Amino acid sequence: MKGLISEPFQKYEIPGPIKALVISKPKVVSSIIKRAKNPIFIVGHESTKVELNGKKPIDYVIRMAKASDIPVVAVSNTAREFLKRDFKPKALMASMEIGNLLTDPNWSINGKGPHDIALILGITYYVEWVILSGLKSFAYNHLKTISLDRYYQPNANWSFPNLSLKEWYENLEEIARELGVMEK
Amino acid sequence: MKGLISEPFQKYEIPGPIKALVISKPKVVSSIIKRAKNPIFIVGHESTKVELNGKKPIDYVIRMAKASDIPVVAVSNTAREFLKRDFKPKALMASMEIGNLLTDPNWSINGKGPHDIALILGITYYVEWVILSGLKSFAYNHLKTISLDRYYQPNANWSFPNLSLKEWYENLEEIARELGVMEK
Amino acid sequence: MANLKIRIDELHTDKIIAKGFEFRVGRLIEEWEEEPGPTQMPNIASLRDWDRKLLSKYKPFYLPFCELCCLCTMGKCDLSQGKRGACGIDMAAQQSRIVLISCTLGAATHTAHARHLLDELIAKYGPDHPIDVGGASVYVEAPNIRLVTGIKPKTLSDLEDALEYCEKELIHLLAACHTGQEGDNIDFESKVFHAGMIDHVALEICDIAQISAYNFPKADPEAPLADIGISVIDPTKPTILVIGHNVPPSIEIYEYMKKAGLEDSIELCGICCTALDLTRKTSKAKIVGPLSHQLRFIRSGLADVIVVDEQCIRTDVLIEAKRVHAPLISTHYRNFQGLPDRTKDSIDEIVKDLVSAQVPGVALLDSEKVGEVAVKVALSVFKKRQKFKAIPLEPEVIKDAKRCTRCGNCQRVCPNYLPIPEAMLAVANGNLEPLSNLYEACIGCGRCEAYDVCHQGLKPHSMIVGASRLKMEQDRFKIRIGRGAIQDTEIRAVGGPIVMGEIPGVVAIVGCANYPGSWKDNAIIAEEFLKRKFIVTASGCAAMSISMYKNEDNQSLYEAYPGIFDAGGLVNCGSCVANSHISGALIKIASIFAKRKLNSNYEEIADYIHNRVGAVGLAWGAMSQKASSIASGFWRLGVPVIVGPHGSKYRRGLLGRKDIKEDWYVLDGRTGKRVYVGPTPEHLFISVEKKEEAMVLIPKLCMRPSDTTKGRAIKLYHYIDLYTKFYGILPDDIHLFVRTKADIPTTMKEEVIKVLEEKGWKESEIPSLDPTLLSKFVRVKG
Amino acid sequence: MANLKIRIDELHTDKIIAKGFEFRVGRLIEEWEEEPGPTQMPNIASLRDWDRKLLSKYKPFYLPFCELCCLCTMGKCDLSQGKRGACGIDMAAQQSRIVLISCTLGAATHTAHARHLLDELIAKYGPDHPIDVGGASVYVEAPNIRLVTGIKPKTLSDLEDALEYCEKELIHLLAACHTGQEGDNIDFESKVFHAGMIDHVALEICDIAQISAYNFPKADPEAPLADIGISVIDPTKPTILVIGHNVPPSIEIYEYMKKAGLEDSIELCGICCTALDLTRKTSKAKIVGPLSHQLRFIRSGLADVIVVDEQCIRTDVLIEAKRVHAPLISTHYRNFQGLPDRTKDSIDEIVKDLVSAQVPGVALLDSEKVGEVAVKVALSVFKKRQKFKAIPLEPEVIKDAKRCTRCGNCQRVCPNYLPIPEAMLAVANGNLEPLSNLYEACIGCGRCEAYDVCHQGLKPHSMIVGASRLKMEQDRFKIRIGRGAIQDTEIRAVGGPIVMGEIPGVVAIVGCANYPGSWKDNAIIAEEFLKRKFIVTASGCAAMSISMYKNEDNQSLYEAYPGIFDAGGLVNCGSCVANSHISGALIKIASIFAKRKLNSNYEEIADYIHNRVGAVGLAWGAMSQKASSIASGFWRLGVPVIVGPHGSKYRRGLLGRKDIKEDWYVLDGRTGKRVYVGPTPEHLFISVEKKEEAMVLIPKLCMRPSDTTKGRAIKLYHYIDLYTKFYGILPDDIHLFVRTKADIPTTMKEEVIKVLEEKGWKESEIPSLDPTLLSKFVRVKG
Ligand code: SF4
Ligand code: SF4
Ligand code: SF4
Ligand code: SF4
Ligand code: SF4
Ligand code: SF4
Ligand code: SF4
Ligand code: SF4
Repeated sequence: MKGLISEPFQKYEIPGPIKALVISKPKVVSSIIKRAKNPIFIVGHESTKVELNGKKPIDYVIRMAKASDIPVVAVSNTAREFLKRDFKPKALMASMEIGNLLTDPNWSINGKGPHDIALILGITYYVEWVILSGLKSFAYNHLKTISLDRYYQPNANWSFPNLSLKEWYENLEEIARELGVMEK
Repeated sequence: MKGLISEPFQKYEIPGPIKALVISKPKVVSSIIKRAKNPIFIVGHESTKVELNGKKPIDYVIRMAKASDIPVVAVSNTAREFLKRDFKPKALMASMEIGNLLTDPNWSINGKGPHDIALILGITYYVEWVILSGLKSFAYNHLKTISLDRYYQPNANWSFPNLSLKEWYENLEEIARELGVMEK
Repeated sequence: MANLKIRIDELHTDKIIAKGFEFRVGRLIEEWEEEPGPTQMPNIASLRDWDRKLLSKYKPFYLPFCELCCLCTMGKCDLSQGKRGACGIDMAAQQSRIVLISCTLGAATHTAHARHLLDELIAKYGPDHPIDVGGASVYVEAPNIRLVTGIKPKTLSDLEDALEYCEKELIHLLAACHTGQEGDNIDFESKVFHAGMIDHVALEICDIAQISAYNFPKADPEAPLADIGISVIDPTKPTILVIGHNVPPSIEIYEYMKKAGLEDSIELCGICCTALDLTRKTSKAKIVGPLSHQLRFIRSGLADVIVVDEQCIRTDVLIEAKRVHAPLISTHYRNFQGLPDRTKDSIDEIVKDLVSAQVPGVALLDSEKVGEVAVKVALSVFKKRQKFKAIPLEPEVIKDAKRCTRCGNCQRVCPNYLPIPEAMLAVANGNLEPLSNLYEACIGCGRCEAYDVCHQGLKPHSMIVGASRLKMEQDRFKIRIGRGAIQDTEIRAVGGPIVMGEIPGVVAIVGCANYPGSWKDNAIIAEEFLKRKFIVTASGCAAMSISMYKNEDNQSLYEAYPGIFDAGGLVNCGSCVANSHISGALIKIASIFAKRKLNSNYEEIADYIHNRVGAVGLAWGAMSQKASSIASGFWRLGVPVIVGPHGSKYRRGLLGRKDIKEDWYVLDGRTGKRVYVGPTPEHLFISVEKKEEAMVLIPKLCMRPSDTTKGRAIKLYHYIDLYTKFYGILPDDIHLFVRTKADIPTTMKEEVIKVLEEKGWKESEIPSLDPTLLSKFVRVKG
Repeated sequence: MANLKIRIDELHTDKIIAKGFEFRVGRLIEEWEEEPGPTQMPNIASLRDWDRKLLSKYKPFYLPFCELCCLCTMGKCDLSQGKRGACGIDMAAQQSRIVLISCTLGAATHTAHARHLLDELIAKYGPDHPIDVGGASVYVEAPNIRLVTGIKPKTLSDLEDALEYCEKELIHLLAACHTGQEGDNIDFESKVFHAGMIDHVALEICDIAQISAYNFPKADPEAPLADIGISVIDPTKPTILVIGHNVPPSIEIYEYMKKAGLEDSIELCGICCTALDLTRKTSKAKIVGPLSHQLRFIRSGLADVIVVDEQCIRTDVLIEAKRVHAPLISTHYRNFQGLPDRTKDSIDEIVKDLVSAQVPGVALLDSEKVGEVAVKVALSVFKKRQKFKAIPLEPEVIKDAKRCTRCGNCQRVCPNYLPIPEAMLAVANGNLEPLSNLYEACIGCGRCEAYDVCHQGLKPHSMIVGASRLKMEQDRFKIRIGRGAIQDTEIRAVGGPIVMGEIPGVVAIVGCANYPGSWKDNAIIAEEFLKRKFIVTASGCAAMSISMYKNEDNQSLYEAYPGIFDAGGLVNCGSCVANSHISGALIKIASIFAKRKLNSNYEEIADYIHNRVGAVGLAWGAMSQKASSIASGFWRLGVPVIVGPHGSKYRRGLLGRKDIKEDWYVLDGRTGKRVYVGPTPEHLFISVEKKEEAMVLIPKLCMRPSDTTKGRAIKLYHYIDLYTKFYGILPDDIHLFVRTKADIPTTMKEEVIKVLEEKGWKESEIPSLDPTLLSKFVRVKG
């Protein structure tokens, strides 16, 4: 075993032998982002579904994206929530569409060369599971994936374990903070 | 997560959501055996395949069986090795046959009421995997299974993690010792 | 095709001697006015070029639902990250193989259904019973059959040749899935298309046979309305519940009721397609609802007898029936349920055993017997049986909810991860609403109640239903019964407007009830497009779900909209097998309206539909292997299909790349020139997560290269309008769809031109185009 | 069945007008001397009673290979520990459903193969080409077909009706696997048996068609020997390698070679069943070996052209062919491999493109064209191509081995967890032996070489082969070519001794090459039973493996033992489809020897075989879905099948419980009395881990209720002898098999009686018995 792993949130979504490494510390993520050549952020509807202390996960997404200048793809119907916050996603698509594009090593959303890191948050759990599975099998040569969802996504390269809402927020806050302070 | 788990030795033998608890200390096993009403020991050919310091796993089996008076079923072609050691297994069968019998809550090899604990050692890894899977689904109401094999068997209730030969022997030694000193 | 009968009174040959026998030749394919085209009864190889053409534009994106293969004893094999199995297969080929297994399984199910139905109908109505799908208004009675097999069926027995062809091809397809066969994923996908094409032939055989024999509505836009919903069932009457897809036993129940004068004293109701088809036979039948209602309705205890035929039956139906003491009758060897086969026993004996609960159920493979037994048992059982219920009352729900520890296990096994734990908390505090809010989203799968899931022994599904009594009382709607085919005259009327793009599109809302959210989403989507004057067709569980919703005027959409195949019409074709009328209508547009040769001319027709007919399928709750084969029949015709999020588990999308210009050229059939036409339609198969996404995609996927500027402007209008409505922003790909300024919707000129300018759009000349993907359809003059 | 031809010069009916047409009626089932029995063309329901009878004695023990179900979008569902899926299914039903999918897939593969073959043979030899399986010595030419369908085929076209029946039934079976159908595991198992029965009909169609058309050996016990083994291929000649199961393209290669006078200048060799069948046609063909030799032989670079048809082809064959620069010709649409379909192109063009390596391969669906192209390409390529090799030389192996870190990954992905890391260590120290010791145990799956398995980039499989050059040079054996059917006269001769038990048993060693240990184990087992005067029959890969072994006299077993179907005979029936001759021989024992009615009389024949014919199947390396359907055909006949450990992944055993006396009663057909007969045969399907276990089980599972005391004594002798030989102790269940003292083997009297006494055994009276499981076969006199 190469590191800590966890169990799928939907219990029956059992992955193959290789499972996501658990993000043990938020710093893991921020430093991966720091080192990334061209990260991309994919954000779905679950990012707007919960709220704690007046904040939604989408708020952290925006902070992170701004801090590190990461292009955001708003998937499913999340665009409106971004716009409400005066943040214009780079593109709107279906989760399957962006998944498909990411399998192409020659594609990028910003012309800055292939994406090497995809950050994912807020896609329907089981849909994210299969899309990450698609990327795991068809983009493994050029792309690593990080799920920032509340629940363990075994097909990512890195994922949080299953977290309470509060823990999740703490983690997101910490990542956003780390990115905010970093030189860019 | 209810406890520590491990990964299957044959990497692709992925079990369902429920996986064997890892036997963290040999004592776990000896105390389960102590509490068992009618344990049974199923021993296959891998018990005679390796040797370390002049001892084979079958030697530990015999010590344990004798110490706790556990009936032994010798599966596949292991009988000869038992007899060589002057130990007469209670029965000889195919691993699938004993698996099948154990799904019957009314069956026991010794007329002492149903078996509640099955200790398993030495069946071909992938065969043991599916037999434990059969027991997991069709004997879960009355039987718990413990794999004492060198490699993690996720479909058992308890199993060692993947061990080096030396670690395996140490664990077996310790269990045999604990059973030997216990009152019976 | 004609049936030639020859009677020979005495015959000697060198090999046989026979006396007084009669034989029937049912294998002469009568010539139509048309000579057969190039692809009569195509085999796997015949349409491969066409398939590969489509698949080069719509490349599969595989979403392995499992990274292992477990099909043979060399496995399991781990295929992730470039690994190959012990047989040499890679992940892409494996995923496409699984898709092929699924589609073949689906098509086989329809084919077997057709075989069963046809045998039974021929036995009852004779091989010469005429095919009559819509009298004079439906001259092209079997567009799929004619297109694929070249057969123009006149009688029931004529359908047998088409059916044998289906059986043979499916066996070849299944064989291709064996370990050590095909290795190329695109070839697997081509075989998937083949399975889909076969499937639509089988579907058509089913439906035109039953329409003809049972005199179902014959392409009738004014087919009557029927009752649907749990609360339309009168609890004071003996009730027979039928479940499944193969309607003959249910019809025999009705026939026996009629004969016995019991039409009004027994409730005959059904779940899934058998119910839909039964209402096509008699206005006395009622529909409970789609598959998701199975568990809750059985547990309601209203049914006194349960009769199952095949498909979409809960496999634990016997256990559930026992819980409410309702005898079960299995009518099909595909679904014996372990019950004793009493087909040869006397009716009285069987009735006695069922009524006395000697046996919990019987298998009875004779439809007429089923009719009599079911009615007799219902009458007797009703008297002695109180309506046992397996659903808790509200106080019990509240009491139980207090025991919930909010461990989350139920949510974690729920396919829709419904927030049961939170709802339990509310219920414990006396507020039933959050739990009852799950009523429409719960697909009734029962997984949350499985052994060991809830360590407190709670039954979340039952509690949801128990908390929703008020809702269930309002479960009372109207559905237009399945009208069957589309009339030739309707096709003539709409062909032009559709091909020009003036009717913005045909949306087929079909498929099962595995919805990710409320079942009402189907109706909301349908309403949106009815208002926008699309043609909305429906079938199966989706047709039911559409009805289970009231609009502002407290009407179901079937009451609010006409049943015509025209702009703003809501067309319930019928049960799942009626999907063939939807593909059939598209084929008929090419053949009747555009006069393309129909007989055995698949490529040309599909090429026409793909490039010109703005149609799209939506299977929001697609669940089964049948649904996948139905979809693949549309794919081969080049018709895009959208599925809900659970559809991602079909293991792949067929996605276009609008960013790759090279992919979007067609040939102009008149000049042979390659012409860029933009990404129209953009995808062939896609799963989306939210209904808003589906609604935005529908008009977009209705765009076709052949759209006139007026038509394109209309489609663009709906696309942009829905996009901005849901996303609050203009789409960033408008420039790909606007060819000339005339394509711009007039009411949106300003904004659109701004976008176009940003994108550096330049007007291009659109010659009036005869678009085709295949060079063989280029007829350069001179 | 007769082919009635009628010519009509002019015909008017009310529906058609026709001129000068001729039609063929191929659907008149000619009456034989026998009236049809009760089960002509049985459907799923027809033999359910029989199946449930068997299954009540041999209950399934399910071994879930995966605890999930992933068949529909409501899933995945976790079915472990009593849970049910979203469709209501439980683990037992799910496992049996997967078995049914597997067997249906297997049977469909044979059926599709039959369809393809038959179409091709009819096109070439005409529909009236007579069926001739063995001339006058084989009057019962088609025991399976006759038994199941009631058809007595005289010509190729007569086989078509049987084939249509197979296709139709398989579609029904596949449909039963759809989500929401059958819920009862025993009913699924009954359907599995149905698939198996159909499978043997399809197998028989294949083999008797090709025997008849190609003039393969006709039930010839003295069929000649052929060469087998990697080193029989002459590397100095242009070499064509054929792989697969469908022999026509290979035969056309041979025909073209002959025509061109190249019979001796080209090596024509093959892998898998196509190779076996090719040697039945010509002594010029050579066999490389079973499936496990595919990768190593292709990589040896010896083949200049590779021709694949269908089944058991490595799906990465194109990649492997490219590596050694050998052009690939795919001859079947089931296995396009993504290659361009060049069927309609000219031979010269195709040859040019292949020789110039313009394309790595082509699909060519015309066997005659394949013949010419393959030969021409081989000749050209051989000249310019050196024999590229993809196998490392020994020094390279040693050098590479030094880089091994013994991480164990390769072992952990190997199906047989071969101890590669240890062997690498030895090799690094210059000792190749441990690695080369894996040569016979490695099934050549290539998993250890998959992407990312070895972080050092080592290729263990290639290194094993590279370390085994000496062994490969000794890979040179003799095999008796497939003789086809068993003669009626042979049946008459052995029927009595078998039924009496005096020939201790018929052991069928069949199936694939997924061996858990050395491939030689098959030969060792065969030899043991040949020495013991059993009848040993073989087919497919197992028949090959048996040959790849030398006995004490340095002979292959085919050289050492005669090919007769009699005690001590080693009968290679042929390729996989020749398994039908093994089931056929058992059926013929019941029909020819015991004079049971054959026509459509399945139950009685199966009941006879199950209770009286001491036969057992051994599929030590069973891998495929086809193997599972072949096995299930034996199960329905009541014949036990043993598989090796990988066979546990078929997901269940069918195990008897010798400790439950109640299970082992039969009815005496003469008196109707229930008679305890002991656990004979004890199991219907079991997987065992070690060859010794298989060897002990074989004589045990050959015991039958009808054994005479002499026969029982002989069988017991072998059982006890092998048991003590391998386990060093007497079996503890002898008392269950000894009925009277006369049953005790004379040479073992003393020990056995001691055991019997310990067990409190009492002599019981064995009336001369007419054992049957079904009360309908009791014919109480008076
Ligand atoms: S493919 Fe399905 S059944 Fe097979 S291992 Fe994966 S989840 Fe299990
Ligand atoms: S079919 Fe191929 S990939 Fe699947 S288990 Fe068998 S060898 Fe492995
Ligand atoms: S499983 Fe039971 S205890 Fe746990 S959250 Fe659900 S209802 Fe509550
Ligand atoms: S029955 Fe309803 S709540 Fe329960 S698991 Fe199924 S969908 Fe979820
Ligand atoms: S739409 Fe789907 S779920 Fe509904 S009846 Fe048809 S196949 Fe079944
Ligand atoms: S077929 Fe049944 S058990 Fe399998 S995934 Fe679908 S609902 Fe679940
Ligand atoms: S995977 Fe490579 S390094 Fe590891 S043990 Fe095998 S050969 Fe050695
Ligand atoms: S090729 Fe041989 S050594 Fe390698 S994994 Fe397969 S069986 Fe094991």
